[in-house]
Amino acid sequence: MAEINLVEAVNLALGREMENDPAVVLLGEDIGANGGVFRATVGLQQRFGAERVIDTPLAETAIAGTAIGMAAMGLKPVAEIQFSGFLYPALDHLINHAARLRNRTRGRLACPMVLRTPCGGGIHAPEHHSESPEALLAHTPGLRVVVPSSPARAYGLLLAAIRDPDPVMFLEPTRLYRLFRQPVEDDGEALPLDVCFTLRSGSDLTLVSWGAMLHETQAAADALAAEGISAEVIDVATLKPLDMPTILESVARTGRCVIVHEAARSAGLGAEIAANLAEEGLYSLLAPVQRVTGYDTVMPLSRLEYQYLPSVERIVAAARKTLEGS
Amino acid sequence: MAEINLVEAVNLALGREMENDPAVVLLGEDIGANGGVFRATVGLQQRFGAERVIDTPLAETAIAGTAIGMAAMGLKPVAEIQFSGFLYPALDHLINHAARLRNRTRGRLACPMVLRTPCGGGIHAPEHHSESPEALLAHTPGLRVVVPSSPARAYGLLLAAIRDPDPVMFLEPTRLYRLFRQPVEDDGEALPLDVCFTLRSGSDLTLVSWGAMLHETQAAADALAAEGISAEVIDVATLKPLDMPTILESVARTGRCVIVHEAARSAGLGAEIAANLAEEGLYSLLAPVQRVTGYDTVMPLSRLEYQYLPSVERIVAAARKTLEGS
Amino acid sequence: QRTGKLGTFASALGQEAIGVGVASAMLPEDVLFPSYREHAAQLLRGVTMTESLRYWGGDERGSDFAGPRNDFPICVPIATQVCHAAGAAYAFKLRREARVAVCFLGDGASSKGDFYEGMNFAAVWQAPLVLIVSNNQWAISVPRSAQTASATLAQKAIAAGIEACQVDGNDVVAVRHVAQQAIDKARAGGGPSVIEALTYRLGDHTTADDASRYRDPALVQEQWSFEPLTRLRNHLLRLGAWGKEQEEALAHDCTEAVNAAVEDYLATPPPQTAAMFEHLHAELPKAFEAQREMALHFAPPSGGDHG
Amino acid sequence: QRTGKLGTFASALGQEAIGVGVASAMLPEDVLFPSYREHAAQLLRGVTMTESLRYWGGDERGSDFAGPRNDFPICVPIATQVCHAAGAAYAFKLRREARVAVCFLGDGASSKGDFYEGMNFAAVWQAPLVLIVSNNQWAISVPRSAQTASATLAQKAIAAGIEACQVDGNDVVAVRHVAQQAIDKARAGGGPSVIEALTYRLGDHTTADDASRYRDPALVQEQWSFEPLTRLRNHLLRLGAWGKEQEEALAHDCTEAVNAAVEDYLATPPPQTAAMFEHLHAELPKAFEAQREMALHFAPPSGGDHG
Ligand SMILES: Cc1ncc(C[n+]2csc(CCOP(=O)(O)OP(=O)(O)O)c2C)c(N)n1
Ligand SMILES: Cc1ncc(C[n+]2csc(CCOP(=O)(O)OP(=O)(O)O)c2C)c(N)n1
Ligand SMILES: [Mg+2]
Ligand SMILES: [Mg+2]
Repeated sequence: MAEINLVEAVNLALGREMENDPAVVLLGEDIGANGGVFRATVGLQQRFGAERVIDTPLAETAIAGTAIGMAAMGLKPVAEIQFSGFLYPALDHLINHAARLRNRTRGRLACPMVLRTPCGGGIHAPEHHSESPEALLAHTPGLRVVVPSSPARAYGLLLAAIRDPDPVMFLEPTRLYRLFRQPVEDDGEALPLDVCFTLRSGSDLTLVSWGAMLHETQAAADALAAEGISAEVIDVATLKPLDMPTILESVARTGRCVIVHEAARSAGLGAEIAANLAEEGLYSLLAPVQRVTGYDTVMPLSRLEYQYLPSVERIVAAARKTLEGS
Repeated sequence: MAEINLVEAVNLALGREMENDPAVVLLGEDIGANGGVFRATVGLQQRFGAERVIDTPLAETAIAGTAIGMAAMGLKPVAEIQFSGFLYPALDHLINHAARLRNRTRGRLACPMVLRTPCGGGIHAPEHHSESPEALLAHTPGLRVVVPSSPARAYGLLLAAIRDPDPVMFLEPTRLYRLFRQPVEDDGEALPLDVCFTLRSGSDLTLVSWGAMLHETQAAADALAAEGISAEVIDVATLKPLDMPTILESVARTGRCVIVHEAARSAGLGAEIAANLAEEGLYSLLAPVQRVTGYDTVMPLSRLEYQYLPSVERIVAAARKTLEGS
Repeated sequence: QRTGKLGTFASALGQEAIGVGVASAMLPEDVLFPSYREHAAQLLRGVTMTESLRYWGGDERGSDFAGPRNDFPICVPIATQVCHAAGAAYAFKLRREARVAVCFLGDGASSKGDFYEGMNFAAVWQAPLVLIVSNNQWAISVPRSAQTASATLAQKAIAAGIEACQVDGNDVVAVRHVAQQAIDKARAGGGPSVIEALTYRLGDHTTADDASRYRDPALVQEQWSFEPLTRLRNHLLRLGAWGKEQEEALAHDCTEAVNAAVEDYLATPPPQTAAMFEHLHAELPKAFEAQREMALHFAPPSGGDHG
Repeated sequence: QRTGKLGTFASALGQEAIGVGVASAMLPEDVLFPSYREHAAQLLRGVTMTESLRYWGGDERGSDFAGPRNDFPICVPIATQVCHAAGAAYAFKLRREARVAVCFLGDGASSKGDFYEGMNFAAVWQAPLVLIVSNNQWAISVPRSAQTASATLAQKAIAAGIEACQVDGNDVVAVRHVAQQAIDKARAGGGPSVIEALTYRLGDHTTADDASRYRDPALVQEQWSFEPLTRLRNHLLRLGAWGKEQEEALAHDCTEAVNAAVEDYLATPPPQTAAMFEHLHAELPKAFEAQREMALHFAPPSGGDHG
């Protein structure tokens, strides 16, 4: 079984599903001959032709808007937004149309599209290239929001996203694209789009995160283990709809929860998880919930980005805080 | 002192500040001769001329984008987005530019603009006219987000928003535009942009809301009072930055909190408030926090909108829940 | 609105000839992308008056067309439908289907980036798209002259390198003629076109608008002399192809049809609370079941209220 | 990037003449709205090489220009700067200031709605805006031919009803000439213009790109014969206005200047952690003080790391 990294897993899933389903088409900027600025679509235009792997003009609004028209007419477009900071011009079509077409027409028309975009910082990218917009999408009724954190999950979740009959926002952490390899079998097996994955079980506290931040979170769990603290680590993976039962069950056992994300703190998705704990899990909480997040500041340029991103130190400190006086 | 409604208060504040400060200009669709589709700018073009009250072509992206250019060059533009559902094409400029210009240039350039848009449902408006996008804006570092709930606060907060040296998103609840009148003195006095307003003090639980939902929330407080339950009612007013101390102080006294908003539940601003309670107020909570919100569904067309919007009954039921077994 | 039975409504008064001329040149398998004002086109496509009343009355079921199953619902966010239509046209081309996407927009809409971006995509793709710009001279209160400095709206197509023309939008025969040419060309693989149909909005923008605030009624009066139905009637009369009897018969049939549709509409059972959750996704995710339960718990027995 | 001392960088190789020709026609009080590739224009405006290195090295202080205090920073979100420039131009007009907003964008950027909407606003306003479309034939890997079906990019201005022209972007004298005309016209109240400057991207898109993946190096070779500096040199040599000594002196001065700038840049103390909070708002709201404290608490003594 081949050892591949996350961006290769994305490429593998795209190729697999284009083979399976002639309705699948890709569109975006520089995804053809160039194979995508991150190489996620490399080789696919040669394999499936320029009609199914479409290099579009430079216009994100139209990339999202035309994908909606394609999807409504029976294609399964997978649109790529080249960098996270350029997702914003696509939001109008995603919020007002992609998320609503089925509801507006009582199911007569639907929008089985996937929107792929890199997300997150940590690779010293230029300005506007390191955004974490997941909360904007997760707040939007009608959208599914998925963030993979490993090659295997990227492969299985992307297959599921393409096969889903409704719009799925698929955010790919750029920092994980090439960070590590993993054996991934190209078996066409999709993963479920509505469950969290427990990456590590523990009894003292629950660490909840997604995407690239799981890297720091796992490292923090190791550091805590060295101190004899047993941390459970949950990869949320599908941010909307959110699998709270898994998180609540874990916190019911541990009584403590630290939520880690890269996006700005205020009204981030961490708030939604913490809010659910205050509503459904209050009586199992032995200590205040902690959020370790990006600050409510503009994502800084590269020289300060590692001071913006949650660090292992910050996560460990927050974990210790939940254990204080116990 | 004249008794005016909320939309008249907006008009009053705009006129007052245009008098005070020649740098203030208004731009938007149909705000001139037509005086705005909600009449918020009626009479202002006649008073201040078509150069300062600008009827723009139909393009929200450019309305936000040109306002940024005006603001950076020393004007104080107040841009109107005609209806809440048409804010989305402006988000790119708000998130990538308005919110960042000061930070990007280390304060060399700034963006003292206000973006006004009606928000919320309840007036049987057409499709896409009843959105509650506050969380998308509150999640964005660099933006202030304000939602008035009375003519007096609309007047004072809008003056403050225009005078603020940075971008302020000012969301006006359409349902309140003409719902009630209140004596408002045109004294040019601004209200602070970083505090909640306690509309009613109580000892049994704390009801937190903003905008049009305060109408239902106050009615719920009345209903609870009739049952001998004393509810404190807080108008958040400025959603970003959030005045948590006021809310935490109240919940420290009451031990119970119900948060009410019209926007979809997931990752709404109510989650941010509940998350803060789980972090900073956990030990004062005597019962699980309750959120009474719009559902995670598409805002329905008018015939079902009142079943989507939080009702007095739902708020009262949630309040009772926090008091169960006590 | 006034009766409380209908919500805001945008009348097509004065520009009916455009919808009729264009829709009559379409084949059933073509797909219409309507703005909120092209009722004439939708009627010809087979959208029933009852469905229209339901939509404008605040009921999503009004967009579940029994007839043209692939036509898009009315598009309210201005100009966005141009991108959807361009994407649909691409799908037709990719599958080698001889179908055309026909999209309506207004003069105001032609200022929006969606119009430009969508047109540019369709042109690069040489996709079967026909854009009809119904230039009724007003975008609510903003006159055509303040909307753009370009001498015509047709010339905006030059920016995308595609063919365009202007047509008298109040002359149903002329509209039908140019629409047929553009649609045939698109179907034959000739790529997209833009048609600027010149007309005039004789009514208020919508039932929520009062045009007397911003435009001189005298201007509107003048325009009544070009009103398309009168022009068609006179034309047919001159040809001797039309007379008092037909006129009365038609008026009678229309009244009947409208009354029947209104009755149908009023007899429609109110939308049920659960409808909010039925079509959010193909299947309601478990995570939202509790919200559905709550909505049902607090639902009034009557279901939805009147628009 | 390779050295770890600089981040991604977009070179202007092959299109330097456009920036020089345009910026040299501007007055100090005019305002530049640069894309990420118009270093030549920024240099002439007084942005120092050290400042540029700071920006590309990942330090916001690089956009705090000591010289042109009102010039906009480099704009990365493609074409958005067109709207900012149109708004600035409106401010100048409103205040009756004889200033011009000059905005650079690329061929790819001309496909974006922001370009179209901003151009349309400026045209309606007759605002003093000059748009320079540096058509270097490529948008990363997308060739001009796949970007739009329009025969020229200049003709896109017809959609907004404004004047436009094409110019040989590798001929600094020609660029200066047309830019001067457009800027003078704007300053005199004549409204906006669009200039399509034809050139060729001789380098990779950025230091993160490898153009050999998508374009034939042979094509690039051909284009070297039109390289603007060589052309200017030959021109001056023919005029006898240039010689070996000047050439060597210039080369020497440039090397000195670059080395000095690099030293300056490398000597810049790293950005401090608190910088993330300093310019979020004019004054940091109380609500964020705790976050600032936390950032400082976890800050490495060294401050920011290298780009
Ligand atoms: C993106 C967007 N902005 C604003 C509106 C509000 N609005 C509805 S119709 C209209 C004017 C449209 O004018 P035009 O395109 O000429 O079409 P017409 O109404 O004349 O048919 C406006 C501004 C909207 N529906 N969508
Ligand atoms: C809105 C947006 N989308 C995508 C990108 C990524 N990107 C950076 S440069 C570029 C190509 C731009 O081409 P062009 O406008 O011709 O300018 P050039 O790079 O050739 O100078 C792209 C797609 C971006 N910066 N902004
Ligand atoms: Mg119109
Ligand atoms: Mg280019």
